[in-house]
Amino acid sequence: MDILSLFVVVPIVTILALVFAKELKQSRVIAASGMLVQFLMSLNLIYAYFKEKQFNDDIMVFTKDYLWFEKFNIHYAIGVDGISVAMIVLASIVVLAGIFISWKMEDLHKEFFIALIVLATGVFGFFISLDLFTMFLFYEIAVIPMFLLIGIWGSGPKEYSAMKLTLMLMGASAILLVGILGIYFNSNAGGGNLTYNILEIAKVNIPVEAQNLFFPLTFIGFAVLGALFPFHTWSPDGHASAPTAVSMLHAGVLMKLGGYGVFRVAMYLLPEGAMTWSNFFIVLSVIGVFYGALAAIKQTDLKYINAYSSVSHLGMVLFALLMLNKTAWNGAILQSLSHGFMTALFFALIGMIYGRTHTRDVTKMSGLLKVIPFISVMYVIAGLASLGLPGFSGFMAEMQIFVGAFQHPDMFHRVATIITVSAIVVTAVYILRVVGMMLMGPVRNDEFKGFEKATWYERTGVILLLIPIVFMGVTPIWLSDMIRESLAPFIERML
Amino acid sequence: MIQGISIYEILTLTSAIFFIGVYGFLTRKNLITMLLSIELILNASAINFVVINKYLFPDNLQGVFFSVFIVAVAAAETALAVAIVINLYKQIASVEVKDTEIMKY
Amino acid sequence: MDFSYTILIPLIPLAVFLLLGINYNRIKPAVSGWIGSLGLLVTLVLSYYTAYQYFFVVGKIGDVYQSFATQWRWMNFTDTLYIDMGVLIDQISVMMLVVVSTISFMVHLYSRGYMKGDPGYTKFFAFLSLFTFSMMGLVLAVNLFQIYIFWELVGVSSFLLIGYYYTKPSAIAAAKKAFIVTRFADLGFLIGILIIGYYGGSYDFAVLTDLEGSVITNWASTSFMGLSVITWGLLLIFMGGAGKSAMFPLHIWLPDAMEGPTPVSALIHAATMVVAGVYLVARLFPLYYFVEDGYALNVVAWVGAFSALFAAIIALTQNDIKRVLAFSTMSQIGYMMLALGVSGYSGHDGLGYMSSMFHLFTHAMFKGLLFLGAGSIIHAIHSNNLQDMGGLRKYMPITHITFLIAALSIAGFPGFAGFFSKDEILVAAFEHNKLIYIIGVLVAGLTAFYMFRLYFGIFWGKDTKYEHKPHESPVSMTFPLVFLAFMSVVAGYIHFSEYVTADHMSFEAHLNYPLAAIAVGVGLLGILTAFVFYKKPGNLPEKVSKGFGSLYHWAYDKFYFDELYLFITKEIIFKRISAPFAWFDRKVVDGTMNLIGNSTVAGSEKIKKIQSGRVQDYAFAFIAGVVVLAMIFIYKWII
Amino acid sequence: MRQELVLLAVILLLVILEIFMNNKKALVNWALVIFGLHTLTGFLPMDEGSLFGGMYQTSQLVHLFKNVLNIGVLIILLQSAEWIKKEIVDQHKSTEFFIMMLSSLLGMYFMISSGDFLMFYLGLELSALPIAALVAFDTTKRVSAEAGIKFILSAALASGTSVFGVSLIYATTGSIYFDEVAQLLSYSNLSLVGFIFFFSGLAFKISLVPFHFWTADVYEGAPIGVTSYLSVISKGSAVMILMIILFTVMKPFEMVTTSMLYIVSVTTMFIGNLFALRQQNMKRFLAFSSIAQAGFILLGLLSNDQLGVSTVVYFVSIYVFTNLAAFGVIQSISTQTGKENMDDYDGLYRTNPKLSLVMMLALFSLAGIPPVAGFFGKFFLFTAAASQGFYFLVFLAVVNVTISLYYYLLVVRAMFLRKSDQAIPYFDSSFTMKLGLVLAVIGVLFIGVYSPIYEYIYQLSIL
Repeated sequence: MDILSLFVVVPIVTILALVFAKELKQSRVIAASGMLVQFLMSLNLIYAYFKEKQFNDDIMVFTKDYLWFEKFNIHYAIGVDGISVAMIVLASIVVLAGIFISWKMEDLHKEFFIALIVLATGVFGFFISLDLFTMFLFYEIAVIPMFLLIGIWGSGPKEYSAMKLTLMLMGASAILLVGILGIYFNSNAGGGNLTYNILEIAKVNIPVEAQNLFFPLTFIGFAVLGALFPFHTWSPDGHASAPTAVSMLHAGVLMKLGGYGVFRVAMYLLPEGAMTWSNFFIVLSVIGVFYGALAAIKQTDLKYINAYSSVSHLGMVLFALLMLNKTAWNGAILQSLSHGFMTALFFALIGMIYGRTHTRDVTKMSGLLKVIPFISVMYVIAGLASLGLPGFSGFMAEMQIFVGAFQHPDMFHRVATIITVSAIVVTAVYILRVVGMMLMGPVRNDEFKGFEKATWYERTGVILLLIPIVFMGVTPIWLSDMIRESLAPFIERML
Repeated sequence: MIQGISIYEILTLTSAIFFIGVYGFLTRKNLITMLLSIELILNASAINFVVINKYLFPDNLQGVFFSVFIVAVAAAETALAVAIVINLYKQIASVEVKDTEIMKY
Repeated sequence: MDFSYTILIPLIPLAVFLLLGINYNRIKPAVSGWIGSLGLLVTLVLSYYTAYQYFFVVGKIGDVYQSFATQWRWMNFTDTLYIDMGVLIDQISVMMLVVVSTISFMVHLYSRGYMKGDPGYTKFFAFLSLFTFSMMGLVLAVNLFQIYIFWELVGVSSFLLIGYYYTKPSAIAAAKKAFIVTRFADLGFLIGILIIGYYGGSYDFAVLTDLEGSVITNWASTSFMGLSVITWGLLLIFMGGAGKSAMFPLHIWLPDAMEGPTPVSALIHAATMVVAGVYLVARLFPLYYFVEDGYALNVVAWVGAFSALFAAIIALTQNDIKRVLAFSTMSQIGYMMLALGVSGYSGHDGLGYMSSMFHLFTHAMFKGLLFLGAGSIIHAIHSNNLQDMGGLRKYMPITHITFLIAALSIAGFPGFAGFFSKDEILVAAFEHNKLIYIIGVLVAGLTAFYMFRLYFGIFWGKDTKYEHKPHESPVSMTFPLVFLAFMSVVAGYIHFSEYVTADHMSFEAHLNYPLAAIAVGVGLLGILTAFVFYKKPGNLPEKVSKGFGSLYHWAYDKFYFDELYLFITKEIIFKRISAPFAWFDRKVVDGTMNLIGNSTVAGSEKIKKIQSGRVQDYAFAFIAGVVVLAMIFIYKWII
Repeated sequence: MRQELVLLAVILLLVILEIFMNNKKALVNWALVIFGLHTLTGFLPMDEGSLFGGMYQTSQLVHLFKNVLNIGVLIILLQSAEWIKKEIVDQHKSTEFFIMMLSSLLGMYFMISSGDFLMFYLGLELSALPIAALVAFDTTKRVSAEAGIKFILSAALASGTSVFGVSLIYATTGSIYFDEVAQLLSYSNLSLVGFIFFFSGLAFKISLVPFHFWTADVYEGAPIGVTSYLSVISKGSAVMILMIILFTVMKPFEMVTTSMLYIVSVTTMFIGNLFALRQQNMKRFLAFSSIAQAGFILLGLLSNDQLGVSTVVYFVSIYVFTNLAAFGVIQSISTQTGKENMDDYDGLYRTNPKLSLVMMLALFSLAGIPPVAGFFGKFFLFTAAASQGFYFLVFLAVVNVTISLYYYLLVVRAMFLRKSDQAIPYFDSSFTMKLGLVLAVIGVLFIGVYSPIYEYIYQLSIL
């Protein structure tokens, strides 16, 4: 069993073990231990990756390839580069934290953890696969459990949100399917035989008209999951109704599949298409950035605020990807990672606050700093991180994006860039608004006084998420350089 | 092979029979008469087979055999249909089409 | 000579911050106070040592002051653009080291008395250390991005400290305001950095300010709307500086920032952070001076001059002593900007630059002193409204004397530090731009007036009856007062032109007696008027203010700038922009998505009739299907 | 021919047992055992060939397909056994159920391995008539009789039309043997009309729009066992023979068939889905869903090469298991409680978790969600269509997949998301029912991911 397949196998084993769990104690311990193993494996993966890189300069390392469907030349092909390694680490940390956060899941606990881990399986499989078919398969596996997770354990208009989210995402993936088939049937342009293998396809030049036809399909198919502007509306409702851990996983990991897929599939395999369409999609993503931020100002529901800020931040990711240069791409990946950690942290804290105050309406709360200091301080830190304060991960990611975007001297890109940059002020506004209204101020209602302090599992989850944020923010060079060198193949294919 | 009558007349006739059958099937109120219309349709094709066989391809008998089987099958079909109609009649004491519209939409 | 040990100067406060911050509920207050002060003491010693080394031992090679940079790679953007972290030792940075460490240390000592018994004592010292760390990092920055990073950090520590009394709504509002306004300014700063970085090809000060460097030599190669793009960049960067230094029109956050504890106001909003803008311009001075023949520098000059006057006028009318001091701070910083603006580059032309730095230095001393004095007064009578004060000289002599010294110093009374620095500024202004010079003189007079209005109002004037008798503050608070009083006298006798100059070469600066006389005269005039008005309680001030009429009220309401901003944020941003956006998203965008779904369901409702349940209709559809298909293909409707 | 003979023997054996055995309940089990044996014998290898001067011809593919049909029927019988014992045995016609269903299966055999139109016609009728009887089998229910009459009338009309078309084709070619027709057939309006008339007969059995109207009513009225038989076995075999005829006999009409299948599949998918959206009765719901699925199947038929054939056969075999899993759950619930409506399923998971899981797997497979088999089936069908460049059709298809996902999720919602105080209480179904469900689920889970199955089908898919 190779080092990568374990990332899929361990969750499956955990699920099988969970089937036999009787009550909450067992199931949560099983889930936590399984994901802990996953987490350790991911740490080991970084180490192994750096070691491998020293003597092996392939695009992808740890590649394995098993023939699956001979007729369609479908393989179970896996491999990682710096980007996927980083994503895998993100995923493993967030999942583990999510399990800790949902330590007290009462209703149908076993099923909850199973669904959660099925989602995780899909995510890990997606990040390690090199074969479009397998990738797509894992993608759908990752999306579909959301329906149950939101629908059963959610709150508010959960059925509506669950249905909407699932339909929009699966509809997107259906469109994506057309794009993938289009890529597949043009993958023999070089004279070879049809293949789904990304590295193989990257060697051939797909005819330009085909690229122009299939790029938007593929791009939208993925970008809907990345909250591309007109198709982002599933995310506020979905986040608002989802239980804490699910929001964390969803915003923290699942939405990253979008950006990753756009980068790895749409832009890597269809470069000319990307060139043709970039300006159009840049406009959409810039709208998304600014509009998400502005819409967030007025919200009163914490989760809505965060969902809109996610729209804004991930809009920045798409924007950076479309800037088509190394620095901006680097920034996009870093932004995905940092947003993953930050938004997961946010949702975790929101969940804790909600668990105590039983409301998510910021206007109904105040003075939480006095009653639950740990959670509130963490919230302030998360807020500062998310408005791009130096020393936290958000800053360096955004700087990469801005500097990269500034490499385009023409007017269109300049304007787009400046609009995007100005979004950081709006971000500051809505973050500070929440901090001011909810955390500071006098404690208005007395039942707040009796809140229990953060429990050990809550602290563990939060710290787990905080460490990478600070680490990335203080010493960015390791990560950014690891990603930079993985960008080389993209560069030489695009430009 | 009938003197003075070309295949066209007969084919026209059979087509006429066929569509008369269809018309009857679409318009009759009574299940039994609808069955009769079905018979017309089947017979039209039966005649078709025989005539085509005789006029165009006299050297082998495929068409004739086919028509024989059609007749046989038609008989079985009708018998079964009538049985079902009777069963229906036992329950709702009617053989009108309009009484068989519980399941819709 | 290797100055890399100076990296400790920021790192020690950081360590203190982490130590106090992480276990702020485990350390008991007294201890934490000591930890903080000791950490600062070490920093102080290091800074002074560095200053000694630099100015008197190794700094000068030939007669040119060198600059020593030690840097480590922090992040790569492109192959040519990257961020370094490091320490840059040159004239102004060392000077700033001295200022920051001195004031910060004094404030630490002072706070141990001032904040005694406060629930968040430890937190307070943690924040102070955080600020010191950020400020030191800013001062020592080697490139634009590092300065921006620490720029943001001082911003956030100022946010935390203003919002220190986080249960007070006014404090929260002030903190938010300060952060967001400066953040907005920093947006300009950031864009400026991006522009300079893209066209200048580097963020490194050494590269950018190199007189033969690409930026200074061929700034004219690019142009946008009639100006060089570099000039735009510099203007945007100055926008950032103006935001931090509370220049008009981005000044509105500074008065409200006085909601924070008084030591904080002394440290951050008087002595150190607010002069960061001046420091930034000084840091990039060659760019400002050479690019497009100092176009951007002119803007700096006028903004500075106007802010100085504007703030001075408002200061006349305020009653909250801390706000008076805040506006006077703004006005004095305007002075420094003005001085930079009118400065030349080499030799005696660089007088403005030198004097600006000089004034920065002295101002830090006496303004810090003023604030600490105000703090000790507030500490004594628990009010910061001028109306509640009067005749305090009997109760708190030390505060009285030190305050008087500071007031004389800021009023430019001969022999006090402020006199020398201000005189240099006026000389520089006189030599370059008469109009600005006149404004400067006018401001000098106004300053003298409102400072002594304050002084007399507090220590003389009516004998207020206090419910409990005010008493002199403890020694932990009075010692810093005394020390700073001492400094604000002797600081003036430093020959700054020896040490801090635009072209890194010393020159001789002399008092210009006629100009000095004019300035002193105006100052004395101001003092006398204040004496007449406020020495004895009387209704003379009311009469005069009546005389000014609406102008007085405008000034009293700070020319309605807060209201303007409030209108823009609350009315425009929230109601007119954000709310519509939110509505648009829920109703239109989301509505469309829902519409697609609902219309599908509705469609299925529409067509259900065709499944009528009558077998004959089915048969009809069947036959019709056959016929239609036959038609289609016979008449080749498809193919 | 072996399978036909064995099946015939089985039927006769059942007749004899019916005469000599008094314990009918035991007889039901015996029948199951015997048919199980027949299913097993089906897997014995058999070589291709033709009989009766080409009237009957068989290939490995057809043989394989017959096995699939066998398994399907076995599952159906297993699932219906409980219902038979409960209700039919007392009406003293339990064996008739088996005999008729098996003879209909025999008809299917003959139909899919027919070598000329006569054999095809006989097979068609032999498979249709017993089903008509079965549809009306539940003589105590009015809906059953109504469904029966609707089915027999529509079926008669369809076969009449189709045989009329055959007569026209015979007129143009002078032969009814597939291979001769394939050579002699030429494109003319007469043969075109004949072809379309003929096509309508099969379209009726596959229930393509607009020949589908009978489906919903009959599915709803018939006993569930018969419904599942109609939805998988009869539809599957009809698809098989349609494919054979289109790809072998109707070569000259390739252009016509292509565009015709294009139109019909689009209309079928949309109509089926739109009607399925608002169904409450589970049987009716699955009826429309199966119409939509038929629309998807046509995508595979669009590429008339080995790829197309293999994907269609593959999808149909998956579809058999998937639908039978769904119908099995419905049947067990309806047999136990008589409830057939969607909102009766509220909160089913909390009372009967296993059943709900089976149902969910089946629905996900129908909706084409990995990792269950349906995903692979659909993906390959779309691949087949895309291989001919029908990207827009694939796009419409995926739109329909999304719509269909909606109503499949409605059921999942009812079972998992909803909480209901009058939820169906926990019950324990009979062994046979469990066996049937387990078989179906195994198919659903493994046909997809276990790739050799597809590879095997692909090797055989030569017509």
